[in-house]
Order: sequence, then structure tokens, then C-alpha cells
Amino acid sequence: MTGDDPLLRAEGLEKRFTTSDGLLERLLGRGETIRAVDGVDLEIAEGETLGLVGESGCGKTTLGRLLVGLDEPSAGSVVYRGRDLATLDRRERRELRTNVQYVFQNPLASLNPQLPVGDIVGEPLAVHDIVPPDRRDDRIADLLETVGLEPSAANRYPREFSGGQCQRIAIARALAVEPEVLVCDEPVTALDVSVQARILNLLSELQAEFGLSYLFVSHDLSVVEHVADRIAVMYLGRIVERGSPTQLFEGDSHPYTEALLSAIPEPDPCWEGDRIVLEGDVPSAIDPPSGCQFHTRCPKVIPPSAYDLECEVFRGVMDLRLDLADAVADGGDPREALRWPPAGATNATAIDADSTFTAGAIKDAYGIPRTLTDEDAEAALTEALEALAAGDAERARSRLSRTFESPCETDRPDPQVVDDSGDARHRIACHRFYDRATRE
Amino acid sequence: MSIIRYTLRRALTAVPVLLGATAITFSFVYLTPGDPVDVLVGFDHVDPETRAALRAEYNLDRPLWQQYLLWLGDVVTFEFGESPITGRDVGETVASRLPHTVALGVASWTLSLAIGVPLGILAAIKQGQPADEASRIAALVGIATPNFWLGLVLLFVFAVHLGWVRVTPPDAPLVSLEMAWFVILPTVTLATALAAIVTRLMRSSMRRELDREYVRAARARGLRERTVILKHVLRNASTAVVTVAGLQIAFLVDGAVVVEHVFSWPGMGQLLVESIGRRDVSVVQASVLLIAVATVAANLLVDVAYAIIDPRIRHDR
Amino acid sequence: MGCRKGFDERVGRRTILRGLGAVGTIGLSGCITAERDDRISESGPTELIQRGFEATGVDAPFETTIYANAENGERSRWAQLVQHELNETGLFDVDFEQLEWGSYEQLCLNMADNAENALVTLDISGGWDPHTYVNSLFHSDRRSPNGFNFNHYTDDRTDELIDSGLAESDPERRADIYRELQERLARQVPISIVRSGEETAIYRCDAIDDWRQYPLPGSEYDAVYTPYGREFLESEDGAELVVDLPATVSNPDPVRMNDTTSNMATTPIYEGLLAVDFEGAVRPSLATDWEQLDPTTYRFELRGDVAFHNGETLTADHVRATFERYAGTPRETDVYDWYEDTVVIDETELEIHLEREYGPFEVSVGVPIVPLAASEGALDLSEEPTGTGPYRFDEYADGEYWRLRRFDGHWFDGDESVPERPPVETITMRIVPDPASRRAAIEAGELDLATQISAADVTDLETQSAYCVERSAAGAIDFLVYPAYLEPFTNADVRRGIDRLIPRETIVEDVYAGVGAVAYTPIPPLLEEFAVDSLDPDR
Amino acid sequence: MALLEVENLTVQFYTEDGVVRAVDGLSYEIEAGETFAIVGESGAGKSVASLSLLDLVGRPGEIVDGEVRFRGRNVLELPREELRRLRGNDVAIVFQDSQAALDPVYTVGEQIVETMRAHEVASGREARERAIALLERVGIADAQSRYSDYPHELSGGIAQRVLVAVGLSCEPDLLILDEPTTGLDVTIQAQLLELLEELASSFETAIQLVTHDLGVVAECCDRVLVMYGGRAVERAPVEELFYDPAHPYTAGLLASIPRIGADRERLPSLPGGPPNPIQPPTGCRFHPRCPYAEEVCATSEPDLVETETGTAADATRQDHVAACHEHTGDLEDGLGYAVRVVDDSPDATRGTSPGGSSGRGHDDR
Repeated sequence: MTGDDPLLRAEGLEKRFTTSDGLLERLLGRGETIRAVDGVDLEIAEGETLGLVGESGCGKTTLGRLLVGLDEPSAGSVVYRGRDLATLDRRERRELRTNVQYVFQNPLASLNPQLPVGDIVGEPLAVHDIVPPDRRDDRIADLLETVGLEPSAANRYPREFSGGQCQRIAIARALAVEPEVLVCDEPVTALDVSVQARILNLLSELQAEFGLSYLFVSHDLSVVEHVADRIAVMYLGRIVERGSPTQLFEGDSHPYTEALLSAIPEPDPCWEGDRIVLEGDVPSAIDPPSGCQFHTRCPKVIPPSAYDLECEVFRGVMDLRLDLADAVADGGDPREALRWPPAGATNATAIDADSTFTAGAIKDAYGIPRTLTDEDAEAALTEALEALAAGDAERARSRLSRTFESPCETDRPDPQVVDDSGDARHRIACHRFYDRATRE
Repeated sequence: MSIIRYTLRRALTAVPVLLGATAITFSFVYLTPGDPVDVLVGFDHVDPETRAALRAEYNLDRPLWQQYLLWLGDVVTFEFGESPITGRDVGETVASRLPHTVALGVASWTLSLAIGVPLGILAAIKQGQPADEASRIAALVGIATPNFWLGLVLLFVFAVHLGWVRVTPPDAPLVSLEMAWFVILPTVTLATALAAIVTRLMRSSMRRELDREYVRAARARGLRERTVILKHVLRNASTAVVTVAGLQIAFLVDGAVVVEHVFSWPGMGQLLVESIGRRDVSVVQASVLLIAVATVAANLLVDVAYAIIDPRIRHDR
Repeated sequence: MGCRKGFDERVGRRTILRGLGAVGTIGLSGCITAERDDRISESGPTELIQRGFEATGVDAPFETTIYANAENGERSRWAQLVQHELNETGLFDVDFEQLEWGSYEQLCLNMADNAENALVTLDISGGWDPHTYVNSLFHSDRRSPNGFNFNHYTDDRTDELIDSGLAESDPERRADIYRELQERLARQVPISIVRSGEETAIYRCDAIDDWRQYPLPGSEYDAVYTPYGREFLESEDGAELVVDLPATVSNPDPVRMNDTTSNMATTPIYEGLLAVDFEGAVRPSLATDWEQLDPTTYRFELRGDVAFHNGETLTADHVRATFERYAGTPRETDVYDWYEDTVVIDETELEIHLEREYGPFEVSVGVPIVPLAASEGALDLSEEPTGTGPYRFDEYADGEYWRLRRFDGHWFDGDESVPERPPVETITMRIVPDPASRRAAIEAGELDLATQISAADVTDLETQSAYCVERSAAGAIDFLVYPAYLEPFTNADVRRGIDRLIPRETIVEDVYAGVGAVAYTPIPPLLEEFAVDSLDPDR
Repeated sequence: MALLEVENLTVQFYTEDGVVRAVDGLSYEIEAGETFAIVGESGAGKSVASLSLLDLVGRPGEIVDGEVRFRGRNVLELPREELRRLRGNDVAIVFQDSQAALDPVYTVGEQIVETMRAHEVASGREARERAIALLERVGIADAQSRYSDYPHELSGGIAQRVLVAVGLSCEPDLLILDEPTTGLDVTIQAQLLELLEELASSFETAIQLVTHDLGVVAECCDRVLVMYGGRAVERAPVEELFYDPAHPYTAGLLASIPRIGADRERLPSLPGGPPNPIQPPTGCRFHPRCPYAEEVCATSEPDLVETETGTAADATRQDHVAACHEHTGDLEDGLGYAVRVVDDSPDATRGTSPGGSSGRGHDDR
């Protein structure tokens, strides 16, 4: 489906924000840089729907804004029909705005409550002077009908409509200028399931009717799966995996994608699969983790090759290591940063907060077996925990970080093509797939 | 961001504001036609040499920017020099008037809050009930009553007919019981409109906050209604009032001109009006500078108070 | 008491464009009206105006604006009466506008330079000499902003008459000159004089027995005790008199003084060589005797044993130093219009040489005689006004009050009409800027006397037995300025026509509640020998 | 006697356009320790019903009828002070919008401590320690420093956890969760659901979960009540509801859930919109949207009956009840949908198994 010349292509797209706004901050150099979008390549073909998935704060909204030219990229380029957006002049930019439209997450908030629906939908017609004034009312009625509303809705105000209807109005407004691309930012997140389904159906119908291309941004894979031809999964400003839904859901996938997928509640009370629950929130984009940015939460983080450790076990060791590093960096009591006293520690091994750390209790708290299968690893861990118990957090930290350094935290994984057979190229940026990729 | 750092940051931004304000008033005062020397000589046709000598005496012959810099230099050393009109030290003149205005301003500001805040809260809680309606009417009357008229009415009723207070200030120190007694009428006059504004504002922001989810959540947590209103709603609602209370400093200066006139109160308002009438540029500039400093300081206080009340301000970047 | 005179003269010449209040005199000049009505005969005002319109090629209705300053309600009202009369003729379409004082002052001072299409309404107060009323308003040297010749009226004969009036010291000849001048002005009507004012004082009858009002503003409180004027205020010895001041005292130093208020506040402090009494007669004060040796030389005999408040004793050197002190000061023209030098003959005798013959010399020479310490710079009169008067400066609370105390070292020994020392020991002048508050203060008993009360309040309080009112014709006139630089006002017929339309009686009776009198000529009836009873404007 | 008994609860809102019956004769009960779900679209009245349990419906709403008995005492008739003691202490609510439900000007810790103090559960240092322990308990890392964070400094997931901690602060017997996961990322939602399950078992707290997301219901609830237009249309144990929905509305809801691998071009969806709250449809309120509606549906209002027997439902019994004429035999053609269960190998985990789709799907007809 991707032709030679995609409708919209992004190359090496980056967007950095700086947190400082005041003169003083700038003088003191206190500003911190947020890498909201960090080197993204992307393309959308004509008539295609690209799903963009990720958690809040992963940069997907920023990416959407960059693609429609609402924001200027810090680096990289966006090419629309072969034209680099950066080279466009004002008029062309204006034209582009009519070709690429945006539908926002919160339908009610994005509609001016003071205006009747007819004016809201008709506004872009007037601004871009698309339809002569005398024919505007007809066009507005057409548009409202297209999105499944009565033409009489034109005389009413947004607050008189339900969430789903407001989203229809927003879509009608976006369609008013006959765009080629619609960027839908979480268009159904705020809606009820039954309404959600109908909006999704509407979007598909519109695509079929007008040959629209969509960039469909959502955190819900089940929704994206439903509408997208291809899916890109984003984590902390980078795209970690992309491919067709089938490739993502039926073949191998990035551990992050797996986690997202697993998190969707199964509407089946008897389903008893294992759920992958990621710990914590998305890390801050101000100081993103090194290497593979997901390594701080990844359940399948790769153990150092020197040791023979299970993934889950190593995850526990990693968590301990990272928490300890935080504690040392903050200079506080390690007990405050560590899982201490161990949450949910109900058995006898749980120790009250005032007693000293014991290696066993810490291991329990981090889900590490009392004895590691790998002897060298066990020795190093024991040594570190003893140091910690003795109160030398710094020694414990350095011992741990020297011994248990994962390749995931040192090298940034490049996307590897794992499957080129289907209708899309399936690429994953994860060290686990390096072997396979090189094999191919 | 800590409160101290926040305060410092806000204070730094006040410096250019002050510079700008003084530069503007400085040029404004000079650009208005009529010159102190004209007033001095009473529009008489004096010997041109005398006129020139007088102008030189007060640097009026120099280019405007030089005058401004000279003046600025004086200001930072707190040397305002001598007024060409009165021959008195400008700093002393202003300093002798300032306490009166501060006393009146602080008193009426406090009174307006003391009346407006509880009344606003009451009206918000009793929405639609007689107490609310009464406060609405009272506020409307308060806003609509001109200070000048109210001041005179109070004067004739309480000073002339009832004889409870004096018409003119007593010969007593500013900080004395007699003076405090006298200040009641001007304070009430000046506070009335302010109190009315505060009442309406307090009411509307309380109403807005009362509809917020956290209020319902606080009730759901089993907090006493008193706690919900006074601890939660009031604190959130007070941000708007704090902002307006700060802006009212400027309003007070404006109102003081009229109220001081009616009550023969020797404050900054009268001084300013008088000095403008006499083209006493040096006094006008010093007064305006003082008012600007006061306004900026008040706004700084408002910002800091705001940040203390609402932690989001401190963190917003 | 001569000091008075210096002040009056100064006040007049430098003039105070009065922003606030209305002061007026009772109708001394009412006699003119009846005669005038007979004279209007052959051409009425509208015919005059029409004739003027034809001559200047202006079509009716002519659009213009009449202005007043918003602070002065009475002035605004009479301006509107004029507006109404003009619009009634159908020849004019007049707007009325109010400006605040500062803008209004600028409008007036610059109207000719900006060729404003505006009629402005003002008043002016002068002194005991006719020169003070005509020079600033009509002399071509005094075109605004150098004076109050607002519409830049220029007439060589007028200038000549004004100048010769000033230079003539023979009273008879002066009277002729001013009569001719006023007749000329009545024909040309560069401005229309509407009303002559009146000085009023209102006081509590229980606090003050009888009050004599000085006719010129600035010298009101002379009446407390004036040996020269044979007036004093009866009261128990050591009493305090509380009176009003309409504004703060801007500067009590005679060479820097620039407002009436400072004048009022310092009148009892200073004395000059000669003074003008309540009737306008020149009286000896610090000088016991004087004679004109030739047109430009006057010899003065000083009173001996006169003490200044700072302990100095008056000598001829004080007089000389006082005059010299004016050089290069803002008030230079008070003296250097005529002063050449002083020859000290001995301690108590001196000759003053004039640079030219000077008509108003006797009313001008009474500037406040100040101590040598002030002339030498050791004493700052701005901070501490010091003279030889019956009261000395006690304290000033800026914006609140100005207080004087009896000066026990005053030279006067008492005579059959005035006691040796003033019964009132303390004069407290309370600064009450608002006229309504002044009224309230007098009603509340906080003021014994107030001088600046609105005409309406005066007539209101007059009816109450607790209050007494003292009025006297004053040296003030209200007038209407034409934009005489602008067609059709360039035409004298137009101005004359409008002049006749001005409803003077209504203005005095309705607007000023009968305070003041209708007036047609610039020299008020207070100056009896110079005022003109009747004039034929069409002559 | 159940922990909570709701009987014939009726709540009205007086709006400019007319009277809205937001909750109309709702009856149900919750046993101690049970997790009970109320499901429905926006505007179905589920949030209003929850607020009514603590008499928190403010103007312009009013509870016009019914009883809410908690441990046998009618909450709606309690004196003010007793009602206050009940709120937060015996019954706590976790509101939907966690950021809005926390007072922005007080720290997280202050608000937890304040709640404990209001019920004299703990105060001073002890309250502080308990608050920190609670924050840890709900899985907040670095609870000590989070204690002095302001709400705006929290992410949505953390804020929701804080709200749960506030709810649990006085160890209530019943915790009402109003759309606790709406607006959260799926990953955070998963964390929270896991937490709820754990808490329900360790605190022995009964939970009333209000949600529109049937996936969430399937995850963690024992019994479900489905609301439509202010009324209960179906109530059943969770398995029965999912495998044998007795009301066409429930069936429609189930069908419209997007499912990974379901491989449907179009999502089945319910036609039309929610009923007009001011003038609800006659008869069965769902009939205008119901594909199986017959004449009787428009004229006669179906009662809530046991699906098996067709006898009138009793709020106290944990049966499968529904309000559809089908179950009283009044429907001529019957309900034409069937539930298809796609069974995968039991050890399959989603996403990673090559087999793809899993779970059970519901299809129209």
C-alpha cells in the first residue's frame, strides 16, 4: 500500500522544548531540555491510516503537531507531497493547513461554546474562502449529514450535544476544507464504548468515501488496531516498533508493545492470561534513560552475557540497582528510595522498618530468588547487599552497576527489519532482535 | 521553586517596570505644555535673562534625557532636591504626606476586605436566598455611589448634624486616638466601593469553586462543612480576590484624590493634584515614582501571596 | 500697612486665572443697564451680527464652541446661558464643552496660536490700580502666553493709552486716560466683560462680632488687626481665630510667592512702606511720611523702633536690600518695572529713584520689607517667613494648617481706633480645599470664618441667624473671550452684537445668586475714580 | 442484611429545560467484601446513583424517593453530623477526575491526614506515618516525598492512586470508585486494576465500581448492574452477564468493544444516541435503539424480572435479572443474538502467542 511517493513523510524529526521561560532562568542557564520527539522517521501514504500508539507523555501529540505544521521541528524535515514544509512560504503553508486537518481529544473543549454549530463548521469555509457565502449553508448541511447529524443541528450550540456528537461536529469542521490528511489525536478516548465504535466506523466510512489519509494517535492499541493499516509504537519520543497490525499482534513484537497489548482489559471474566504490568510511569523526557529508553521498565531486559540469569530475575536486580542509584544520587537514606519496607510484605520475612536491611528481605522485595542460579552473579549481589546492610550505599551501588550492566542500557538499538514479507515492513528497535536481523 | 526564589525572580522583573514607568511619567510631565517657570513668574513677561537663569537653576534647559538621567541619579541617592515652586525639599514634602495616605489606604483596604470577604462568602453560601439578594443590592449601591457624594453625605450627617466626628482633621499626631476617630469617615467612604467589588468578586469566585469536584470530594471525605468552606473553598477562591485586592492599590490612589479633597486630608492624592496644578514637576515626579513603587510592591506582594495560596503558581513554568 | 499694597498690585498684575470658586461683588454698576436699553435703537444685536457676517462672508449659522472649566460650576452655567442666547438668534450653532482646569488653561493660553474656533469664559482679579486690569488683558506685549491677552488683540492706540496710564502720576490725567481707554475698548470689544465680582466672608456670629472684608483677595486676614486700616477684631485677649485657606501654602517668600493662598497666609506677617486701606486710600505703614520730589524720585521717612520677628531693627538698609533682593527672581517685575535704586540718607530716611514716571507707584511700593538676614541668604523665607507684622509665623503642617502667633514686639502703640496689641493671639488657617467641606466645617464650628464659599452656600447660610456674611465689591471681573483672530469674530460688529446678547442680569441673579454686579468695562467699580459708569458701545 | 441496600432510589434534576429523572427506581444491594459494578453509557445515571449513596447530589439535583440503607440505617435520613461521620469513614468515594477531586492548594499528605483527623482515626505524627504507609500501600514509590507533593505535580496514574489512598484512609467498609481508570493510559489502568483486586482482598472492603468499560468489569468484579436511561436493565453475576447477556442493550455494549484480532471491518454498534433525559421514550427506554423491538416495547414498560422464571426481581437476591419483555414472554420473535466463545489454548498469552486472537467475542445475530 505504500507507494513510492508517500503523501507525508517525516525524516529524522526532532522537537526539543526548553523548560525555562523567564529571563532569570536563561541567565542562570537553568533551562532543561525536553526531547519530546527524538529522531522519528515516518511516512503516510495516500488513503492509508497510520496508527500511532504510546502512553501519555511519549511525544505522540507533539509528533502529530509537527506533521501538520502546527509546530516547527527542531531538526529533521516533514515532506508533504514532495515539498519540505520548512521551505513553504506563508501562502503555501496556509494551503497546507487546509490539506491537513486536526481532530482533538476533547471534543467539547475544542469547540467554541459561544458559536452555533453551523458557524463552527462553516468557519474554515469562510477563513479559507472555499465555498462562496451564498452556498455555505448548503455545504454546512451536507457536512453535518456526512457525519451523521441532522442539518438542523447547525442552529444549536455545542453544549446541547453529547460527547460523541461533539466529536462528529469536530470531524465535520475538519472535513469542511476537504483535507487529504486528518490527524486524529485520541479522538475516541473520552467517549463511551458504544459511541466510540460509531465514531471509528464513521472515520472508516469517510476514508472510503473521500480517500482520506489518517494519522490516528491513541494510547489504546485495541482501538488503533481496528482502524490502522500500519501501526507505529512510540516510547519517549522514539518509534520502537512499526508494522501492520497483523505483524504486531501475531508475530514477534517489542516488549513495550507486548506490555501495551497485555494491559488492555479482556472483556471476559474467565480469561486468565498472564498480564504484563509495567512498573511506574513513563520516565521524564528531560533526562531520558540511556541506551534503549525502555530498559528501566522492560520486563525482558537482557542480562549481561557473562551471567546466566532469567529475564525476570534480572529485572529485579535491575530495579534494585536503579533504585539504589537514585538513592545515592539524592544523597538520602536508601530506605526511602528502595522498596522498603517491602510493599505487601505480609510474611515473616518482612522486617519492620527500623531493623537493618537484610539481603533476604531486599531480594524478596525485588522478586529476586534467595539464591541466584549463576554463582558469580550471586557473589556480586551478596557483596553489594552486605555493603548496603553495612550502610555503604555507594559501594553497593558501584558493585551492582559494575556487575550487572545490561547491553540495553549502553547501546541505543536501531530498528531491525524482522519481517518484510507482508504488506508492510515490520521493524523493531530492540536488542533482542539483533540476532534475528543479522541472520536474515 | 521556593517562595524566596520566586519572590526574588518577581522582584527582579519589577526593576525594568519601574524604570519604564518613571521614564514615561518623566517625559509625560515634560511634554505637557506649561513649564514650572511659567507658573513661577505667573505668566508675566519677565526679563528673558531672568527666565533663562531660572530654567538653568532647575536644569530645565537641558535635553530631556539628560534631565531624566540627572533625576534618576538623584533618585537612587534619595536626593530629590528642592521644589522650584515651594522651595521646600521634595523628599520631605512627599514624606510628610505619605503616612496620611498610607494610613487611609491601609485602613480602607483592610475595611473593604473585612466587609467584602465575609459578605461575599455569605452570599455565595446562601445563593439565591435573601442574604444573597441583600448583598447584591448593597454591592450595587456601593459600586454606584460616587466617593465624592458619599463623603459629603457622611460629612454632613455625622460631622455637621450629629457632631460625632470632626469635619477637618484634629491637631493630633497621625497615630493617636483622635486621629483614628477622625479617619473613620474617609475610610468608610473609600472602602465602600472597594468592599462592594470584593463582595461580588468573592461571591462569584466562591460560587465557581463550590461547583468544583474537590468540594464534593471533600464533603465525601466526611469533612465538616465549616472546614470545606473555610479551609478549602475559601483558599481557592481567594486567589481572585488577592489579585483584585492588589490592583485596588491603584484604585485607592485614584479614590484618595477625591476623598482627601473632601476630608481635607493631607495625603499624596491632594499633593499630586496640587502639584500638577502648579506644574511642580519635581513633586509630581517624586509622587508618581512613589505610587509606581507602591503599585509594583503591591503587585509583588500579590504575586507572592498568590504563590503561597496556590502552589501551582510557583511551579508553573 | 503698605505691605498690603505690594501684594495687591502683584496679585493683580500677575493675575490669577482662577480655576475654582466664584467671587463677586454686589451690584454697584447696575445703573448702566437702563441707559443702554434706550440706545439699542437703530441696530439690534442680530442686525449687527448679520452685518458682520456679510462683511466677512460667513454664512449663518456659524459653528463654534464655548468652553468653561468643569471645576467651576457657576462659570459653566453662565457659559451655557450665553450659548443659549447665541443659538436663539439662529446665526450661530454653538456647542458647549467643559475641560478640566489644566487643559482649559492650556486651551486659553494657546487659543490664538492654534487659531482655535473657541469662545472661552474666564475671570481675572486685579489690585488697586487700573493698570492691573487692562494691561494683561489688552496690551499687545501681553499676548498669551506672556499675559492674558488670549486672543492677541492688537491696537496701537490701546497700547499707547495703557502705557501712558502707567507713566502718568497725576491722578486727574490718569482718570482721563483710563476713561478714553475704556471707551475705546467698548467700541472694539476684543472681549466682553460680564460681571464684576464680590469678596465675601461668612462667619459664625457667636465667634466673631463684626468682620470687615478686605476687597482684594489675598489680604482677607488683615482685618484681624490692621493699624493702617483702622480695623481689628474684637475678642477676648489671647483667643484663637480659626479661618480657612483654600489650598496649601505654596511659598511664603515674597520674591517667589505665586498664589493667592500664600498671600492670604502671610498678610499678617509682612508690612511694607505704604499700604492701601479698605477704601483704597494709600496709608503710611513702615514709612511715616513720604513725598514725591520729582516725577521719578520719592523720599521716605521710616518709622523708628520697628522690630523684625527675628530681632533685627528696621533701617533704610532693609528697604534697599528688600528691593534689590527682587532682582533675578520670579517676582522681579513686582519691583523692577519701575525701580531704579535706593539712596540711603540715614537710618530712617531714604530716596527711591524710579527708572521712569510711574502712575501706580504708591500702590506698588508697599512690598514686604524683609530682614537683612533674608537678603544675605542666612534666612530662608520659604521655610520661615519673617517680617515686621503684628503676627509672626508659628508652624505649618503641610496640607493641614498654617498657624500665626501674635508678635509682641510689634511697633504699634495703639490709638483711639486700634488697640496696642491684637486681641486675637493665634490665627490658625486650616487648609480645607473643598468648598462644601468648608461650609461643613463652619457649620460644625471648626472654622470661625470662611472666605471661599460658593455663592449658593453664602445666600443659603445668610438666612440663618447663626451666620453672618460680609461682602464687598472686589477687584475681579468675569469675561468672555472672542477668537478675534478668526472670521467672523474679526469683525467688531459681530463681537458687539454678541456682547449685547449676553444676559448679564440673569447671570448675576440666577447663576451667582445676586452676588456681584453686571459689568461692561474692565475696571471694576471698586476703583471708583477710574471706573466708568456708562458707556455707549455704539459710539 | 447486606452491607448496602439501595431501594427504589429516584433522583431528579431540575434543569432549565425540564425535570430530568437521572436515577429512576434503582434497587440493588452489595454484600460485605463484594466487588459490584455499575455499567452504562454517559448519562445513564450511574455517577448520580453513586453520589446518592452519601447524599452528595447537590442542587439542582434532589433525591425524591427511595432508601439507601447502610448496615440497615437509612443514610438519607441521618442527622447531619452522623452523615458526616459516615462519609469517608464507612463509605468512601474515589472520584473519576483525580486531579479535580484533590484540592489543588493542599499537599497530598495534608488531604489524607485531614480525612483521618475528621474521623478521629489518627492525628499528628501518627496520621502522617499512616498516610505515608497508605501511599506506599497503593504502590506509590517514594511515598515520603510524594506526601508533600501538590496534586498538580502528580501524573494521572499517581493522582488516581492518591485518591484511592485517601479513600482507604479510614478503612471504609464500602469503597465507591467512579470511573477510576477513565482517561488513564492502558498501562496505568492495568496497574490500578491490579491494585484494586489486591486491596479488595486484603482490606476486605466492598467495592462499587462505576464504569463504562466492560473490559474493566470483566477483570475484577463479582456482580454487575447495567443501567440505561436512569434504570437498571440487567443485573447478574459477572460470568452470566458476559456469557449470557439477557438484555439487548448489554449485548450491544459487549459487541461494540474493539477487540484485538477480531478482524471485523466494522465495529458493531448501537444505533442512535442515549435517550432524551427530559422526555424519555415510552415503554422500554431502549426500544428506539433495539434491533429486536416490537410493538409491545413501545407501549409497555418491562419490569425487572428473573431471566429464568420471569418473576419479579428481588433486590436482595443475587440472581440474573433483566428488564426486557423477552423474559416475560411478551416478545414474539425473541432476541436474535448469540454469544460465540472463541477458545484458545488455555496457556496462551496475548500478543506473544503466534495464534493471535483470544478470549471470547460477541457478535450480533
